[in-house]
Amino acid sequence: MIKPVKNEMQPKMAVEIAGIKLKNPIMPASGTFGYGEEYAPYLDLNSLGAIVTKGLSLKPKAGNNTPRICETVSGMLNAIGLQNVGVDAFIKYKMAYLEQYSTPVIVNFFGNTQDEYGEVAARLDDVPGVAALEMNISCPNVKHGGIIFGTDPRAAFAAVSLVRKRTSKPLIVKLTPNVTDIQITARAAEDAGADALSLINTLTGMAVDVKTRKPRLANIIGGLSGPAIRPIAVRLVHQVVQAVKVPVIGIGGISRAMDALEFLIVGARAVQVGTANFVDPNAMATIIAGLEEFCREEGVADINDLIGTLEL
Amino acid sequence: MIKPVKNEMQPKMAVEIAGIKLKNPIMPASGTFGYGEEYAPYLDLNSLGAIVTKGLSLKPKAGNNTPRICETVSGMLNAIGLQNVGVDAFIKYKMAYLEQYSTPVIVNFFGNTQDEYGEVAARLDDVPGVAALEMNISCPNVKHGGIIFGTDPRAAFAAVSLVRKRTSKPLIVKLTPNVTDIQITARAAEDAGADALSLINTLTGMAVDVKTRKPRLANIIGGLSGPAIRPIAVRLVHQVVQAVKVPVIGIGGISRAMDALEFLIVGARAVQVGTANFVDPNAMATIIAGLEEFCREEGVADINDLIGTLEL
Amino acid sequence: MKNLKTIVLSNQEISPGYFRMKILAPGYNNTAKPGQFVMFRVQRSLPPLLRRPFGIFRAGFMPADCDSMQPKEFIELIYKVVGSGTEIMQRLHQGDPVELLGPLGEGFDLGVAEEEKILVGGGIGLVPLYMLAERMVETSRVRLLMGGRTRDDIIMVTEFERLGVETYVSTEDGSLGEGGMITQVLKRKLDKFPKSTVFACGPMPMIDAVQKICFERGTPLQVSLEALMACGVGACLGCVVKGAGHTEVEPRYLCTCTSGPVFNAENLDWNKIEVTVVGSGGCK
Amino acid sequence: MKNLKTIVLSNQEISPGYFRMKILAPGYNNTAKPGQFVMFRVQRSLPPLLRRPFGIFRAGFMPADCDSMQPKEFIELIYKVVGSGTEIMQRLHQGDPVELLGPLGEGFDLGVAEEEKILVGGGIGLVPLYMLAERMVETSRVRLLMGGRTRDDIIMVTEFERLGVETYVSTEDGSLGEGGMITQVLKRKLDKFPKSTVFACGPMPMIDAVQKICFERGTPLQVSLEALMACGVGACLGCVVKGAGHTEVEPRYLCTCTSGPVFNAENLDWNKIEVTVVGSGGCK
Ligand SMILES: Cc1cc2nc3c(=O)[nH]c(=O)nc-3n(C[C@H](O)[C@H](O)[C@H](O)COP(=O)(O)OP(=O)(O)OC[C@H]3O[C@@H](n4cnc5c(N)ncnc54)[C@H](O)[C@@H]3O)c2cc1C
Ligand SMILES: Cc1cc2nc3c(=O)[nH]c(=O)nc-3n(C[C@H](O)[C@H](O)[C@H](O)COP(=O)(O)OP(=O)(O)OC[C@H]3O[C@@H](n4cnc5c(N)ncnc54)[C@H](O)[C@@H]3O)c2cc1C
Ligand SMILES: Cc1cc2nc3c(=O)[nH]c(=O)nc-3n(C[C@H](O)[C@H](O)[C@H](O)COP(=O)(O)O)c2cc1C
Ligand SMILES: Cc1cc2nc3c(=O)[nH]c(=O)nc-3n(C[C@H](O)[C@H](O)[C@H](O)COP(=O)(O)O)c2cc1C
Ligand code: FES
Ligand code: FES
Repeated sequence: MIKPVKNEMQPKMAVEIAGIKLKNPIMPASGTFGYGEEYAPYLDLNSLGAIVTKGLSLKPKAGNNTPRICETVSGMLNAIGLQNVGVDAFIKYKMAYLEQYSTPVIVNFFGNTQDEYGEVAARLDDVPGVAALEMNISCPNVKHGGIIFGTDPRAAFAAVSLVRKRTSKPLIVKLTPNVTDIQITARAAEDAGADALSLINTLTGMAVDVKTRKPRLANIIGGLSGPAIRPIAVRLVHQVVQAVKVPVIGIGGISRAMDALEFLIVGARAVQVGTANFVDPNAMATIIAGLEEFCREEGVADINDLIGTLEL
Repeated sequence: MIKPVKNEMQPKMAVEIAGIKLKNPIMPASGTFGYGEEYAPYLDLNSLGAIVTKGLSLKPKAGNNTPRICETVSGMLNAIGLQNVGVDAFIKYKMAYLEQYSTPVIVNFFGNTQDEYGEVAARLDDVPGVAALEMNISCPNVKHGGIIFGTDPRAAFAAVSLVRKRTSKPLIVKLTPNVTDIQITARAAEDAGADALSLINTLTGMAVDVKTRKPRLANIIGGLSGPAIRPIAVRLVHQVVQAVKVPVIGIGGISRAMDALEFLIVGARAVQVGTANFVDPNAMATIIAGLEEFCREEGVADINDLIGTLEL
Repeated sequence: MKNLKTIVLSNQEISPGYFRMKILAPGYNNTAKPGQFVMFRVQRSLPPLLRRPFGIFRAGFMPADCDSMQPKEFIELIYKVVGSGTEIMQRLHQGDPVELLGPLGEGFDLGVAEEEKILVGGGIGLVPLYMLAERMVETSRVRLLMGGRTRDDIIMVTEFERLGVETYVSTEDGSLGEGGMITQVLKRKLDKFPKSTVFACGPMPMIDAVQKICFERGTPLQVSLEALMACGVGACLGCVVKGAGHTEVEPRYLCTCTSGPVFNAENLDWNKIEVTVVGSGGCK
Repeated sequence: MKNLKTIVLSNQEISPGYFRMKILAPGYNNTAKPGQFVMFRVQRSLPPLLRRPFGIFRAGFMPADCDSMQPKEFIELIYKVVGSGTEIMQRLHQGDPVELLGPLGEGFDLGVAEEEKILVGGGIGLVPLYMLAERMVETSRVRLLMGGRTRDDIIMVTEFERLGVETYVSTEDGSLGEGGMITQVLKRKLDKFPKSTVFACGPMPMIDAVQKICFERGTPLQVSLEALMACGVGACLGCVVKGAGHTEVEPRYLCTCTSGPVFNAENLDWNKIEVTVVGSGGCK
């Protein structure tokens, strides 16, 4: 099924985000690639643009009761509940493993209070090998009645500002799609000092077992990901690219090179692949190859020449 | 594939919404069933719980340029632009046709200003055969910089209050999912006098043709509908049911009886079927039959006994 | 007009990338008109979500066999594999279940008997012209101008010739018939037979060029258009084209699925006609 | 451990609703251990989105034939049609492309040779026990207690007997073997052979009951669990069960896909064990 190569040129695939150089614009989405190790038997981690790890908190976190996942039409719901080993164990065990690879490591993290966010960022600040931090603001703010940091632009601004003070690493803020106007949170994060934005996190959803009349997830509500959400993600990335100056990383339902291209064309500088890793552990390698092929076929010498070329 | 009928009982399927009696909880979603007539060759309109017509405005509306539709993974984007014949032509030609059926007719409508909303409602007020009005608040408020009525709870409250004064018909307010907290808009609509709420309207989305680098819709952004959005719709209906006292009509990605049941179980009193009509013009008849079969198999004597039975 | 749950009778490649599918279709032989189409449901499960529109190539009877008392009605489609739906279609076998909604839309007006008819088509645009020719050859002289980029786009020549249609082939790359555009052939024929009526179906640039030629000469023209369709029955308003006299203030949108797909050229707004079917592959 | 793009060799119904599928699987014969599983990709296109986990029933060689120089390795799955994925699986034919990720997870510990072994299973729970029995009969006396609701759930009896396993059948409705629960048979056997080790795989209520019996008597027990899985490799954390000593403050979640699916019963928290696989049909 390989189409004829129009010319033999090797397109340039490297992109730069917030000062980090990536071999290519493809990286895993947090929480869908473990700590990297899990997929090493299936995929050359050195072939990726970056590795993005499971979200970390200050202390180890248990996560939710089961069932935690559920398939939906062309998507899946998850309510893992951010189970993770905690930042200290990550630094000690998981980073040690990842250091053997040349690929930049982006560490996703979260907190239940501003201070927790700040503390995690601070602990990661002097860890060699951590190329950048990705701050997940889709967490309930326990100090303020559980409202999600990412849905309240003021809370987002305050939390990002604090984290900004506590880290010298490039800071990527990951936005939630569950808002009326994402341009507002995007600007709040940018104003607070984010070096880049990534989006989207999952859309909140729910499914019911009609026989037992129980929710399919123990947590009742979960996050929807996968191909089903792609059109929503492309729209949100398009809107954020127009609202901010910092680079944007596109996420949501990417499973083929064509999907990644939609995000790059609307202006994402790089993309993350999530649920597709579960479906095909080799998905990212196939996408990278597909992007190269597309560039060759279309005569694009440098993938950067494609970014933001949407014709309106 | 018909499963064995456990008993011969004929379950009661009638439900009541805002004083309107429906034979069963199944009706089409506005904009996916034309003015009823279009599907009459394929489906007995008298078998439906209600007929919901394409959204009407004060004057006829041209709608958007083409392309207006686009298939996505398990969904579709549309940017029809609310093309319609206008309220007067509707009353004169379309209602005349619909009067031959015994099924209640629910008329969906919208405006670009509060006054336009009020005026359309007033013109429909004394039209016999109109069982209820469904007010679509997912429209840009031209007086206030294009902000969508439905995303601003104050604008929603004001518009619904005005319409409430101008009609004595039961008033259903149709909510948009593109908000941070749907419970706020839901309560605003209830407080302003809505007799029932229906949700969800489409989620805003976008798709790009990677070869031409153009958006797939002339309008750039469109509304996502179909099976892909169901988990999001179920979650929103669940949240709204908990926030208000008025009955709720569930909408979003319903194509099988099982799908309708998810909405009924979380507490919707009735449901609307949209995109599925395009896929199978007989979808609603199949869903009605499937609901009856489910009730028989599960020993549910009255469909009302299922509504809101979610076990948490 | 109804939704028919039926089965595939056969499905074969007839030219690289072009397939011919025969489907059991009770009721179609007497009702389907040239230019009408069906909304075809590829399979019961997703993907694809939406049905796909296809012109009816031919409707007919199969002779009664031993098993069944009555002759069986069928229709045939001819389709080109371009995207997700047609990719699945090419893998369908005899006996596979499919669904047909139709026959739908307004077909061709056969025009006055005895008068000269010129059909212009290319690629899958030839599909609806076949049934039209089948009906017209009974009373009129029919000429068919077939055009395409390359020889693979020229399909069904033998079938048309067997009907007694005079066929003229041209390809842009000269790989079959005359080299160049179909429009130069059309001009020549119209010079010779100025009283002809023209019937066109094909890619939008071709139809646009044919319209210009016919308009200049006052030649009556019927065109069959393609548009993205969700419902096929006038309910979604996805498939509209601008009608003659369309303005922003007084919009005159016509549904391709119910007012078309065949239109009298004079009923359309040719200044604003849009190629709504974007690039290759549509949306996925 | 790798992702294998391969093909179906055969696929047949062996009991109402139960199918046996043979898949070409180079590399599996030497590596797959009893109790391990594969993540099976039903088809390249959607649906379903996620892969489905299936225990490995058997791994083996097909003798070399004329066409191929080398003998071909294969694995076999046995699956019950319960939902969207298995519905598609039952329609797969010889030659159809599929993908296998595996062999995955921790399998059974074969235990001390010569000692008595009791296997307890029902329905598709019998699948991983077959390969286990195959290995154990070489050195130990193996008894298999098969239980189920009705006779259709008792599959592969002949296959097990052919291995030299003593099989005891019970069904709740008495339609095959002894009437009643498998647990009453287990008690009797443990009374008679108190030094046995037990290996169980089946529906959660059965496993739960077996655990209680073994725990009371101090009988060593290995169980194979099912859980909803997205990745199968420890990355999504969807498939966890609570480990022994789990508390809210010091959570000890174990991934069924990497620490299991086979666990030593003593490593699990039996007070809080949840039946995560809800009702019939899972999520769609
Ligand atoms: C009235 C009518 C008659 C047609 N007759 C024929 C015929 O006889 N033979 C034939 O091969 N094709 C015909 N077409 C075009 C045919 O519908 C498309 O080629 C087909 O839908 C492509 O589906 P796909 O899933 O393979 O492509 P995809 O690109 O994956 O389809 C995605 C979406 O775009 C739509 N789409 C893509 N291309 C077209 C197109 N050219 N026209 C309309 N919609 C499109 C699809 O219906 C679908 O909704 C006709 C179209 C119309 C409107
Ligand atoms: C380690 C392991 C080994 C298994 N071995 C076998 C086997 O040998 N034979 C066999 O028939 N079945 C086995 N199962 C169960 C099998 O995975 C499910 O029956 C199958 O996934 C159902 O898919 P479906 O699409 O038909 O059902 P659906 O209900 O449509 O599936 C929807 C979702 O629920 C999941 N799901 C549904 N039922 C189960 C279940 N019982 N366990 C885990 N996930 C489930 C599916 O994987 C999918 O993600 C095993 C499960 C696990 C975890
Ligand atoms: C099982 C699972 C776990 C996830 N965990 C995290 C997480 O820890 N932190 C985070 O920021 N996002 C998390 N996400 C969200 C993904 O990173 C991503 O934003 C989302 O899945 C959308 O991308 P996709 O459609 O490609 O999966 C998780 C998603 C899934 C499916
Ligand atoms: C083509 C199309 C046109 C629509 N037009 C309207 C409309 O005029 N008024 C309205 O309130 N909703 C309109 N909708 C939204 C539907 O009524 C419904 O809320 C949405 O499609 C979700 O349901 P579904 O997933 O079952 O399609 C339209 C949807 C589609 C697909
Ligand atoms: S296709 Fe829906 S109106 Fe024409
Ligand atoms: S299935 Fe993903 S961690 Fe076990």
